[in-house]
Amino acid sequence: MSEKPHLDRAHGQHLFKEMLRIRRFEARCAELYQAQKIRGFLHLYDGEEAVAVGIMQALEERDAVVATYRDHGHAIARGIAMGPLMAEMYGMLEGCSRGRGGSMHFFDRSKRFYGGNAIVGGGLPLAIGVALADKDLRSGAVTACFFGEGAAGEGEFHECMNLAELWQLPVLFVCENNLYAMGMPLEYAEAETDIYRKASAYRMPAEAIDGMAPIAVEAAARRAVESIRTGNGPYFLECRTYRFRAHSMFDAQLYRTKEEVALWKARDPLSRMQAWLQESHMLSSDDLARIDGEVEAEIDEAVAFAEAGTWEPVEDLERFVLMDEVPE
Amino acid sequence: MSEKPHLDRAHGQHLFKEMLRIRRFEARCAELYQAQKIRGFLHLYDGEEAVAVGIMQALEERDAVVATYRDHGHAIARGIAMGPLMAEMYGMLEGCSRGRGGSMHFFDRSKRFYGGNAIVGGGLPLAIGVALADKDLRSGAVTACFFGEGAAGEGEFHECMNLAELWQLPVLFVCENNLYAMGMPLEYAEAETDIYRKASAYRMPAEAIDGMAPIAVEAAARRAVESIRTGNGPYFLECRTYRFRAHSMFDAQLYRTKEEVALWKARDPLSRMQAWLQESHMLSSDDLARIDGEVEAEIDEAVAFAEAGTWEPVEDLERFVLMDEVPE
Amino acid sequence: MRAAEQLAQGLRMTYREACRQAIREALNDDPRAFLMGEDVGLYGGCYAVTKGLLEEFGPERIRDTPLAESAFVGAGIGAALAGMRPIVEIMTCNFSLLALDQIMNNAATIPHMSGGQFAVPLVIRMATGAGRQLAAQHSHSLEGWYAHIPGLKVLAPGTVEDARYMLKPALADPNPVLIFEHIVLYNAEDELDPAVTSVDISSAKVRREGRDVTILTYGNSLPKSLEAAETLAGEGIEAEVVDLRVLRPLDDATIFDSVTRTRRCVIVDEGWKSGSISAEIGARLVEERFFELDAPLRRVCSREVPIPYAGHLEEAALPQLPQIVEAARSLMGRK
Amino acid sequence: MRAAEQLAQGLRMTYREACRQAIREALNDDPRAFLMGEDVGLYGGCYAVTKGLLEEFGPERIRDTPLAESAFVGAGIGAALAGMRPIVEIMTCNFSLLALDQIMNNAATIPHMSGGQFAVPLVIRMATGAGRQLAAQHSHSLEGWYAHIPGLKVLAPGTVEDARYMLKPALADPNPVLIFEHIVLYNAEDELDPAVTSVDISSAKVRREGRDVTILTYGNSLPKSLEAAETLAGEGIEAEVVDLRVLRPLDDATIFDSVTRTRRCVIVDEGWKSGSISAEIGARLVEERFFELDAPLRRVCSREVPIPYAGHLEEAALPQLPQIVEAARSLMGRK
Ligand SMILES: Cc1ncc(C[n+]2csc(CCOP(=O)(O)OP(=O)(O)O)c2C)c(N)n1
Ligand SMILES: Cc1ncc(C[n+]2csc(CCOP(=O)(O)OP(=O)(O)O)c2C)c(N)n1
Ligand SMILES: [Mg+2]
Ligand SMILES: [Mg+2]
Repeated sequence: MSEKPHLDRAHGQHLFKEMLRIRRFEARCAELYQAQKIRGFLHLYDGEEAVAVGIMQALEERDAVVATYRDHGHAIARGIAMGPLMAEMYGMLEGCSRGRGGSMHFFDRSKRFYGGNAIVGGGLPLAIGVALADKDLRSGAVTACFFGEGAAGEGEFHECMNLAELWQLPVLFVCENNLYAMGMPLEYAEAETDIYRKASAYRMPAEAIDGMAPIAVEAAARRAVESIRTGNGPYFLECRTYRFRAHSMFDAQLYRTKEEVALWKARDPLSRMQAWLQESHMLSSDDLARIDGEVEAEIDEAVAFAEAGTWEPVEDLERFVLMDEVPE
Repeated sequence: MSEKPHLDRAHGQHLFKEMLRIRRFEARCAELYQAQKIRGFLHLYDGEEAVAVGIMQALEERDAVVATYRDHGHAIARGIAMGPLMAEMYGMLEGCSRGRGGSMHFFDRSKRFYGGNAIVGGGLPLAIGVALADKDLRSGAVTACFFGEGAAGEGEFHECMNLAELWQLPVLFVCENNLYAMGMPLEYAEAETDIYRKASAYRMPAEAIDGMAPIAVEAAARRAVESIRTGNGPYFLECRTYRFRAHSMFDAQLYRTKEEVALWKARDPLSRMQAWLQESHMLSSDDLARIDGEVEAEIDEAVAFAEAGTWEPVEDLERFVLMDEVPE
Repeated sequence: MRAAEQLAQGLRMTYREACRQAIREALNDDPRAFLMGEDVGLYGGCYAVTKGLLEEFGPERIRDTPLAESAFVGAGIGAALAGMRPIVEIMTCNFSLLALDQIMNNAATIPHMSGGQFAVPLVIRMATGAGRQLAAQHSHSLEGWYAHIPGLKVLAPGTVEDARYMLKPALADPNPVLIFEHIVLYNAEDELDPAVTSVDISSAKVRREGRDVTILTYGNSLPKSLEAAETLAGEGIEAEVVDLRVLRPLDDATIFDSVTRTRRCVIVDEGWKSGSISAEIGARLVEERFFELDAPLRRVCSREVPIPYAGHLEEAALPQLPQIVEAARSLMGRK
Repeated sequence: MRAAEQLAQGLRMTYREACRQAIREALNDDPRAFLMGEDVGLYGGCYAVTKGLLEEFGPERIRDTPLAESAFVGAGIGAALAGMRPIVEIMTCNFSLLALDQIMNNAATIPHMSGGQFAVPLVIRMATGAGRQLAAQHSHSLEGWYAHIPGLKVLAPGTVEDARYMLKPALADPNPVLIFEHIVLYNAEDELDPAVTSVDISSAKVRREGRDVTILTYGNSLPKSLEAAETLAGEGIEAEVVDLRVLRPLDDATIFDSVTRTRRCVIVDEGWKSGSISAEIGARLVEERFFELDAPLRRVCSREVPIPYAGHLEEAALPQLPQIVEAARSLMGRK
């Protein structure tokens, strides 16, 4: 896989469509939450789509992903079918985690998707372990580990950064810095607000990039993955981004101003990408309509799949508390 | 308190004597351990005396200390009487923790000595809290928090460094870098082996100093404490030192060579200080004999105190599991 | 505005408001008291418990912390050692595992290990429990598990009154006190009795008297148990419902007194059955009141599974009304 | 050298050597197995269990870790998810609190929460217990407490044989298995039966038969209980000693079978009494074998204190022979 993204028409449209799939999927989820089809916590990725989409371009099938509770974007961009994702939101047996995980806990073994994790920082040690296994097994695989800037406060962040560099593990750390951890503004949470600078305490290569620009993210991810695969150890990307909506569905957003949100919305990765593709004559209005239609159809299908889902029998409640065997 | 140490005869002898008190106290402890008067874990500070002694010069009565399981040096240099310390080693009621703590858990409320802590890194959050209280109470006090370089691997280190700087707390972090955490050489444990550099990830002022030189330690500590008291927030000192003996009494020292130990012993803070004082005509052989005699007498007395100690009645076993009141 | 607010809401309030009033009172009464935790300030509390308090008390007394559970819980312990009266909020007990070393090895240990030189007058509040489809990592009920640790006191308010009045004595207590607030109860509403201005944090409380069978419970299982008692009453079975509310140290006197009278006992506990607080009570019964029991113990606990997201599975995993009723019935020899 | 060593030591070995042989066997048998933890390599293990293994297997399979319990335990979980068979050593269970979030929220949860897509074939070994005057922060007995967590298996070898043979089935098990090795037992020595080459990690084991009273125990309380049984035999009381050895899931069948025969039960458990594994067993007895019991349960547990350093206080805090004997006697109506 070469280092630079191919900025041709097809790839440009692909990036745009991937982001749109996430945006629309989540918009539908928000509606379904109001309709009480989806329950529990629902954390939307709205505004941050460029990060997941950009990063996933650099990953291959053999690579692994560790995500957070804000995992819709990661799962969709990783290529997990929307039907099982939506069914999971519904709590259906046909969901990607049998309906047991819900929005925060998408899993997919076939995609090496090691779960949305709802403990902030809790996924980092898992990523270290997956990467350690891949290194020991000489698989050449890279583990992309996503987390918010809030996770940088946790001790596990520190422990894992050190282990990864010390043991030269193939991990791509992707910090989604959206400036808030729930209602906690970064500058109230960290003495050093340039998160990527923390990597220097572990001698890990790191950079901060524009997380609202899928091409920039992709380019950085390709560089980083290349470096990791070459055997240079882990790499750290701080993606500067913003969530347009509330932290979860229970959030009055007292901690930020409408003006600030508006400023960031002006940098919406979707509309900017669309405008740029159109200006560059890489996206006609026909293309746009086609993409739009495909995405809507995909989501409708996913919802239909979820609606047609079944409930896991209550008798199976205890199944897999203890496993009978290790799945192959 | 002025910033520079006064290097007059009296102070020079004081520093030397303080280090000697620790060295001899511990030598006696090692004997008493062989004689099974002392049990459990015994971690000697042998070789590291300059650190505790140097740092304590910069502290005032109002200041606080948080130590580790390797706490004999800190306690003695802080001015806790040797009798209760030795009695604690013996497990006697007259010990500084009623014999309940032993070597690893010296406590002294009157000296604001918040304990030897046997969980690596476990004292750091306590230090943050003590400093937070002092800040809120506007007491002007500084908390000196000691820990080994091994503690820098723990997540709590990271969390506490951030909190201290973020909240501008009056904490003096004293990293006793003796190059090993039990048998773990620093370079196998940390991707960045200059521990003081880690402080930059929190924008905390930090320096590495010669931990085998009490005057250098004192000078740095005075600068640091001055800075902290002026309201500049926490300060980080990495004291480079070495333990001459085994980690604890159960340690075959397979992880380091005799040559390495010998090299460091050539830098013994006690013999170097003695030589320097003698060369500078600040320590006559009479002085030396007097100091020696005083120290021996003090230790003999401490041992006698411990030997004359009593056992806490077994009926009191559950006393203080729950407190009846907060001690004033 | 405070007075006005109180007036406006009178003595009818939610469990959430009761928790807030209790914090407000603690901060007003003691200048050494402060609240610290994630999102307690700007955000207003993840369950909106602390809304408005930052404006009222300022950032030094309503202290927002970064995500660093071990450090800020330990900082609460240190501040308590040094003379403050911290109230630390861990957003939910699910995250308290990250701070367990500080809680067990420092808070619970230092007073004893220092030979009584230091006390840890600290309150740690945390949300607990399941029932809102938050899935396995956000649905633990760990209060009974924490009750294993000597040196701690563990409270579990199951009523608006207890939510309102337990904090004050907990903060006045020289020991570390853990208060578990049930997420499903936050919206529970009740009228406070104006005659009551404090509650006792050393005793269990009989919430309903009955002669036939004792139901021991706490937290969000309390309303379920009271409802079960109503159902049972319709069948002529008079259940006594005892709200444990103090899980450590357990109030043996009240528990034993009730069981000795009814001679039959059901324990309802949202903890996973094995090793839950229901286990400890069961063991005490067979040790201390073996000859007073006429029937085996019945326990209605959570199923031993990570609590699933799907509503029907979550419901099946938690103690529910029909099981409580069935358990009590069976002890009376009814089907 | 390996063969020579085995020959030299024959089948007589210490519990420590048994643990080492077990690790060696696991690493020889399965290329996916590796050992990871603090000071397992260069230092040779803080209790000298892993001495020599670094030389034998190299640093990739005997992996020294920095002090970072949460990260390296979590890394063990991740490596297990990704196909390895990690053996993680937490130096002592006292430090395992720092890794509890990973253990409960990830290892114990992911298989179920992922709908069975992922297993966590991981072994976590840790030293446990008191008795060497290591004071409050180094003397916890947490095995019974861990047994509360669904998704885990919890083992506590109390004999050299179990120390030797439990690791293999534990590592072959698709689930996270915690093995608690008692610090006082490391020096215990025994002759291994050449006919035995494996042990069952799903069942308790009757270590001594007796008709009068059942003593349920495990770990370092097992030798004490066997000694107590000898003393009791001298008085004409035949105690049956059952080594629980598997604390989760408990082997109800063996426990109930013994108690049903003897109709009297003493549980000896080094955990703090309230909420220890003895509590769960007591509760099960009063639930399931109420009518088979002729006498109340007696529990001999650790006193509910942070274990003190002073020898006489530590001794007083732990279960001891005279208390076990007295408990059994009292159940037989003797003084
Ligand atoms: C250990 C832990 N503490 C607290 C929480 C509650 N919580 C959930 S999300 C969140 C904010 C995390 O912020 P960040 O890491 O920046 O990710 P973002 O939500 O912004 O994507 C918090 C505090 C948690 N889930 N886990
Ligand atoms: C959390 C924790 N993990 C492991 C240990 C076991 N242990 C005790 S001391 C020690 C080494 C600590 O090294 P360092 O911090 O450098 O201090 P030093 O002993 O060198 O003074 C270890 C691993 C412990 N006490 N606490
Ligand atoms: Mg964020
Ligand atoms: Mg060291």
